[in-house]
Amino acid sequence: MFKKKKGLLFILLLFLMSFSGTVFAQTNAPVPKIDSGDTAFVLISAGMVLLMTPGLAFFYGGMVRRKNILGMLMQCFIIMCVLSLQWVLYGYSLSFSSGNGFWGDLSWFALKGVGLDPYPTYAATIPHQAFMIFQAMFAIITPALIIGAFAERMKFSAFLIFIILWATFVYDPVAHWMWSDGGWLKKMGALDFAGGTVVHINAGVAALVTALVIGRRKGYDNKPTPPHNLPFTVLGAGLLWFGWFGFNAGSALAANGLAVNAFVTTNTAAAAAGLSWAILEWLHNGKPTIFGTVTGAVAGLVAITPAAGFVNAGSAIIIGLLVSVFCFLMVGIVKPKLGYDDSLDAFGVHGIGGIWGALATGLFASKLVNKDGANGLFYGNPHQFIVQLIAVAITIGYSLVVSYILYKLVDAVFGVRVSEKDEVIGLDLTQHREGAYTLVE
Amino acid sequence: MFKKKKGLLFILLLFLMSFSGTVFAQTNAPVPKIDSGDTAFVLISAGMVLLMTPGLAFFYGGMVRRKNILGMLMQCFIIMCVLSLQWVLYGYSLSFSSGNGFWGDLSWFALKGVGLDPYPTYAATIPHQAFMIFQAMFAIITPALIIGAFAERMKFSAFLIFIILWATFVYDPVAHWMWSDGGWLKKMGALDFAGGTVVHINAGVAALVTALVIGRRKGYDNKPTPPHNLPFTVLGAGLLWFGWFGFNAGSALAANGLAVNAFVTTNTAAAAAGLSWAILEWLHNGKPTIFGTVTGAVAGLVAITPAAGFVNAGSAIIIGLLVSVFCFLMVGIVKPKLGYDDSLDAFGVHGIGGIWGALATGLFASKLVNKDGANGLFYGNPHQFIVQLIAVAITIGYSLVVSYILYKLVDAVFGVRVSEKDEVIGLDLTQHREGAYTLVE
Amino acid sequence: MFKKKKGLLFILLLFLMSFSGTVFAQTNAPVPKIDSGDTAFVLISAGMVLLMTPGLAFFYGGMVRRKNILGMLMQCFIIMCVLSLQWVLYGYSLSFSSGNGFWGDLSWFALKGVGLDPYPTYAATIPHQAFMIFQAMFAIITPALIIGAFAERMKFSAFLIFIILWATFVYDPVAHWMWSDGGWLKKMGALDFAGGTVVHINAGVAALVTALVIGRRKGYDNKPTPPHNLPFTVLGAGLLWFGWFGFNAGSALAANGLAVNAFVTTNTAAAAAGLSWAILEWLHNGKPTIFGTVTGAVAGLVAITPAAGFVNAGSAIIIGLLVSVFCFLMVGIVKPKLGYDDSLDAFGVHGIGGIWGALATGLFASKLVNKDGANGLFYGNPHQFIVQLIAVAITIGYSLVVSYILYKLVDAVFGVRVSEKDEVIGLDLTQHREGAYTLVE
Amino acid sequence: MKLIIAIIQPHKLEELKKELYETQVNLLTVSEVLGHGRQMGVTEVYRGVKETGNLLRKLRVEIAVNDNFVEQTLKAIIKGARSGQTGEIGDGKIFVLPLEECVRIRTGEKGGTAIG
Amino acid sequence: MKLIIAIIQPHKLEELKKELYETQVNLLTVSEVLGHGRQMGVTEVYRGVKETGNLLRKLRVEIAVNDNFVEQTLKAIIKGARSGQTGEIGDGKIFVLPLEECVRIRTGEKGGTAIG
Amino acid sequence: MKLIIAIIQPHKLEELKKELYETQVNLLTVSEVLGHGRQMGVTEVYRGVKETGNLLRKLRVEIAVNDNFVEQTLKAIIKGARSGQTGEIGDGKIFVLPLEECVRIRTGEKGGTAIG
Ligand SMILES: Nc1ncnc2c1ncn2[C@@H]1O[C@H](COP(=O)(O)OP(=O)(O)O)[C@@H](O)[C@H]1O
Ligand SMILES: Nc1ncnc2c1ncn2[C@@H]1O[C@H](COP(=O)(O)OP(=O)(O)O)[C@@H](O)[C@H]1O
Ligand SMILES: Nc1ncnc2c1ncn2[C@@H]1O[C@H](COP(=O)(O)OP(=O)(O)O)[C@@H](O)[C@H]1O
Repeated sequence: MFKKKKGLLFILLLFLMSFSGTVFAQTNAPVPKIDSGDTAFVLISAGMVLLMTPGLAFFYGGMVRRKNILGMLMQCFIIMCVLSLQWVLYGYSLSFSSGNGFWGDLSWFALKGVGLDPYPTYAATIPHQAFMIFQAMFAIITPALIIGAFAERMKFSAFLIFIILWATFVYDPVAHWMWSDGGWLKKMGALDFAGGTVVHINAGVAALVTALVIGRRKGYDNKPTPPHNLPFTVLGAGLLWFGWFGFNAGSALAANGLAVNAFVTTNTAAAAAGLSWAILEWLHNGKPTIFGTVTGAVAGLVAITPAAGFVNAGSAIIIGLLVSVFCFLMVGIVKPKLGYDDSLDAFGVHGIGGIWGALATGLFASKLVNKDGANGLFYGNPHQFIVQLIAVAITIGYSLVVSYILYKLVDAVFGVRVSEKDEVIGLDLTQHREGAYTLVE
Repeated sequence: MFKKKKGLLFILLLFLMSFSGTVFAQTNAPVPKIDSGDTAFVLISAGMVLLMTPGLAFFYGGMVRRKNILGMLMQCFIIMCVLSLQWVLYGYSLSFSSGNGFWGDLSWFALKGVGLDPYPTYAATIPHQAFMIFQAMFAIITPALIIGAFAERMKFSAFLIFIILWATFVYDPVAHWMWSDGGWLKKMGALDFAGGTVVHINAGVAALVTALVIGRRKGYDNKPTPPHNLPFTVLGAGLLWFGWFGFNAGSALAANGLAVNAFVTTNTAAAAAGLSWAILEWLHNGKPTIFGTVTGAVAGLVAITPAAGFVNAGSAIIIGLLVSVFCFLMVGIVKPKLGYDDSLDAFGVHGIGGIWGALATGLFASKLVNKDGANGLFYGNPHQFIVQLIAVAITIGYSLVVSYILYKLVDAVFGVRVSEKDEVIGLDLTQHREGAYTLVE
Repeated sequence: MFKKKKGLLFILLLFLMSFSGTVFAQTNAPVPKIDSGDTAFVLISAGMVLLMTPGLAFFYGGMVRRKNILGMLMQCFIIMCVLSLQWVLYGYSLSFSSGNGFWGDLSWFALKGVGLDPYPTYAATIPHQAFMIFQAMFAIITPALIIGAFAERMKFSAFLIFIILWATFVYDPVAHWMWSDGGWLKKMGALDFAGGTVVHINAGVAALVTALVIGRRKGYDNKPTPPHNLPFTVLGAGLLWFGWFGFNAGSALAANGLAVNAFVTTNTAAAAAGLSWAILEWLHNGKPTIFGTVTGAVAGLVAITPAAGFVNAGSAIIIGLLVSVFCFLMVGIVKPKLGYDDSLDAFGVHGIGGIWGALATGLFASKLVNKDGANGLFYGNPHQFIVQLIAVAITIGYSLVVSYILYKLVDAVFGVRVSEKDEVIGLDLTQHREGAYTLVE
Repeated sequence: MKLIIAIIQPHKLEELKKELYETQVNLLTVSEVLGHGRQMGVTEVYRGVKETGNLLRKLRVEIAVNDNFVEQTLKAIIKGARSGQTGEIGDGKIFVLPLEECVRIRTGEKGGTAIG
Repeated sequence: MKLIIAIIQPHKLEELKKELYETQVNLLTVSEVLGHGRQMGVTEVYRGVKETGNLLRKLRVEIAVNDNFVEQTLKAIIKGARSGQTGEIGDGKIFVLPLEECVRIRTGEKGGTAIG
Repeated sequence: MKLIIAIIQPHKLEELKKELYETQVNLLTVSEVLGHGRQMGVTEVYRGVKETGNLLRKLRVEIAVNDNFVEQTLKAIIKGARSGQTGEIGDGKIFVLPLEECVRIRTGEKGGTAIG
């Protein structure tokens, strides 16, 4: 069976040599001016966004039971691996090359023509590949958000196939609609600064779908199982907050005033939401928790994502304060009532938070903050709110349907859920044959 | 009780809408030149400083007993939330608007007039809001340093009020004196590059005060309780060291030679102090410990903070080597003798380290390093040492008195210390109703 | 014995004052133009590389048994301390000052003449000290890589001496040959973008040597002891991946297209290698593991290090896919057969990965990517492959011999290995008199 | 009085407690243990090398009861800890030890009344 | 010989040890357990949902003693482990089991002399 | 039947298991404990302050056997757990308790047959 492998590698080799060639074409094209400050900013930001996925791994990993943490970490890391490759091979092309209304073509397959000179359509002062790799980090973390929904019970093989399909048929198209040159949602005037719809609604809805179809964990009684290591969850939240500056401010694609505005609103919304959640718990349960506070902070980061470059700090406070109200209701009250098992609240936080954020952008957006943006309802432009509403509805609808289809497909072919016995023993031992901690030494 | 909340939110909404308006004024003001490199540097630095607070949370969290770690993490995170808001609402205005000798006025309330154009008085090449948010991170971590003193026994509600009051009546004024345009300590010629007095002495003294008035932990016998998770402490130290580059180098507010000097001295002092502490332990206890080494490194980072942009690497080594001597004596020998319970040595490290750093700046500062700085005693200017001495004395005195008053005030109204029973059960369960780790699964 | 200390400190003081003086000379030299973007990029990158050492500490620390984790963390942190000082005192001078063919002279002793103006020979747009401190981080992490080989059984004192000697007599010279102006390996045309030979082969070979001479751990039966905390290992891997962007992209010493290329190839190779390792495990053991995946990712980062600025993303994929094959064979099949105890596979991953990376640079390098680079075998220049081969051979040979000599020397004087009893009790208690976790509270 | 020690599968604890409560036995002490029994451990793999970890996570449940409670307690444990109808290898064991004395620290009460 | 098992509040260990030493009993074995007794657990809340964690952290202390030591050992345990004068719910229990044999691994000694 | 409890040095577990298997005893339950015995603990130092941590990590091994197995089991434990020929302080103790009943949860079998 090593033979198999060898053959496979050989084919790859041949194929990739061609790939290698492809960079030729572009590197001696005419060279527009690269700004070192902007390039530094976008590259470091890309690094910070990359760090968010390990951050998410610990944010989620701390919440599950001890026997499943490696499963969570593994799913996040394999996503970093597989989608990094998917992106440079065809994901970026599908998402950002002109192509058709639905998605891009393969003209940028294997980064053909995606070189080190700026591609002004997307960013005039940084190398095209800098924009590409920055976007890659978004393509990585988005599917990773979903895994919170089906935590502790999904077969690794099925998960892997599902994620690749989802990235290709859900993420890439939606990114194309919203962010690519001539994407129709963008044309329609929809605003999404750093991914409220493309990233959070998209992933959140997929999370809801998968949670519903895969079903509840064995013995789930509408209560979260106590997190096996809350400090890990807090660590993850800290890394997420840090990385989110790259996510939102970096989306300005330049180290300018817009980036600063996004940075400030991001921090402000996270703070407001974290505090808001803590207060809600205080009122509702008598005590504020760190688990709630970090959940709120993340919800705030989610909600400000589409708005960061369009609203001011004041609006960021409102967006933050309210997102926790909505998410808290969903996570703490509605979900237990309905009884579905969105295990780590991927929908409750990212779905709900993303929807509120996208709509809030339609309320609070202001040309005073970003003249290339638009005014929202509260700045006298109700139309923008409608547009946002439509963009949200479309993203929800599309992600809902296609995620469902993909899930069913994978389930039919591979079977998505682990056996009850394996679920009881835990994913670490059954899916990966390793244990997270030694019990006796 | 959700009604209450709704009402509250509604009022906030109205209030904040006005806030929203305020950004108008400035965004179409004339635009001085923003430097993308400097802006990138300050923004990323701000992100790195933000990360220091979770870092501190783990640095402290690893030292406490298992039943109290969430309490530490929570205190750090809620500070991130509350003070981020305090800062954009009025903290920045109180600290940096001209105002009077004591503190600023509310002319920048809710960032009114604090826009995306440079404010040359503070930084000519980056948006004013970039300076504001960079400073915000300092306002966040400073109060967080204090919590090490009253760890494992303070009521969360009382803590929260105390911290807000302290930030408003201690941090904001002192920051105003030292860093604001026309602050009288600055006028007097006191040097504090990145916060030796404003941040570390200020917080360290408040720590001493609170430790003394809140009293010893139940069963404290002048010995540190064994840290429940030293790796967490080391992780925190690693994140602190990393973030401190943003803290000190970022304080140059531009990516220039000064920033480089601060970066180099910061790394050098941390290294010298870490090694020095290890050697002291070796001589004194026969073995060097990782706990001691990271404590020393942090002490070194503290000590170099006020000096980073005024001294050279050679001086940084001396400052680093000596700070560990002073802190080690305080933490390892004096404290146990005196028997007060500065539980995690917030004073022993930040107070002592900050004092030494501020004075050392008066010894080693050199115009060769920073022509806008001053020469210290060893460069033929004894006057500078006197000035530093005065600045230190004033900061100590002010923080001592006001921190005491605020503590007493909060204690009178809310009662600061948890019940003995709650202390025994631990803060995680009693203050937050959650547990850090599952014991049996 | 405190007297001893005092005396020692006093001497240091005197000595360092002179040092302090030395900065004089340079700070009023003529000032070439500093680019803020490049400076920001290199400084932040330096910070990211610094963070890699704590990252490595956790990567390794999670793998050892509970009784030895502090030992690993301590070794990494003390290296950060000692080598930071070694570097500013004489390491940088030995490595990068012109000197002779073997290594530099002491003309830059104590940073004499290493100032805040650019030193165009190495980097024309950033302060000389920025280049110096960026390089410092490489000098720190390289020896830290070795400790994985003799984990859980080396005396701390002996370790400390060994590391200082190794840094001085192995790292500094090899860095001089490859990277210094007029270094003979460089002159020979050898390519090493960010340290495949200087860092990874160098450290990897030293690891093999020490593993062989220090001997197997008590009770080692050709099986890895189960990692006591795999999540820590994953956390470390996450921080390493993040920091590696600074390591490789930062090595462009400017925020330009080259940096972007290095950033993209780095991420791509890590991803390909992580996936490749997982697939190998899947084929070979039936299940992919997170331990394997992160090991693969690190191997990929190692392999791309020398190539990052010379090859394109396509080649990065091949380099990544193959490095895992080689390392997997070494770690999973050859090592257990041979039965030597390279406890954490410092050689198996860094040695093998570095060798493959250095050779692969000779295969895939292309002037289309970097016109200042060279073409490799697959771009019609077999000569380059030969050159790489020679550079690899020389590095292996030199590191092998000198590491062995230094080890024997230290062993003769201090005795390198802890007593069997201490090994059984663990390094944390016996070498540092502290415990990582409380068992009962 | 007897001290009953049951080694059970970790995920059976909730069921076990339910069953015990229904028989008025609701005082117990639980700890985590590693067990080696007939059940085969999962082979773990670290860096490509196989490890037969033949020790499995179990829970150790200690219950002190009066003699007249022993029978129903055993029944309850078996009911709660057995996998399915037939049971599975690894379901564990119950050990019954004679208990000479039981003291309630709070009150100093001794014997049968202290047990509950 | 008897094997005495005491389930106590975690924070009482130091006091307990003090008391025991004063009665020349200074060999013991401690482990962490979760206990379910009369004492109510604190209700934990995760993401707004309440969890009645009715299992509480306790320490399990094992002490093997010769018969003539049993009384004073029990006294010492009660003295050290009881909260205040009156004691509190949750202070725990002591179980005394008959111990047939005791062996010191180092020497192979058996019986009463091996116990100390 | 007897319940044998051995407190041993952690690193001796593998050897102990080997010895036990050779005497056909291969069912056991292990847990981590802290022990205070004659052996002196290592003095730990935190931030320059000394801590006499006199509790040491040990493993607690529980083995239920039929009476005719007791002798060889004790021998095996001593052989496997003793350090070197002479043994060292800290090697631990073995306690033998009478075991009245043993039940296999899976099958409900009782007594001697259930033990194995
Ligand atoms: N004789 C014994 N002594 C001590 N512990 C035992 C004994 N027999 C079983 N156990 C414990 O019970 C657990 C389950 O036993 P196992 O043999 O796997 O179940 P089954 O008897 O149903 O096959 C084991 O893992 C071990 O912890
Ligand atoms: N019958 C019993 N069997 C096993 N463990 C018990 C029993 N009774 C009490 N315990 C242990 O003792 C601990 C304290 O008991 P609890 O009932 O809370 O104290 P009190 O008896 O003072 O009310 C419990 O948490 C449990 O671990
Ligand atoms: N009388 C006892 N009761 C409970 N545990 C004991 C007793 N004697 C020894 N132990 C346990 O055995 C361990 C080893 O005992 P120790 O006295 O150190 O060994 P040795 O008897 O060889 O000197 C102790 O750490 C403790 O856990």
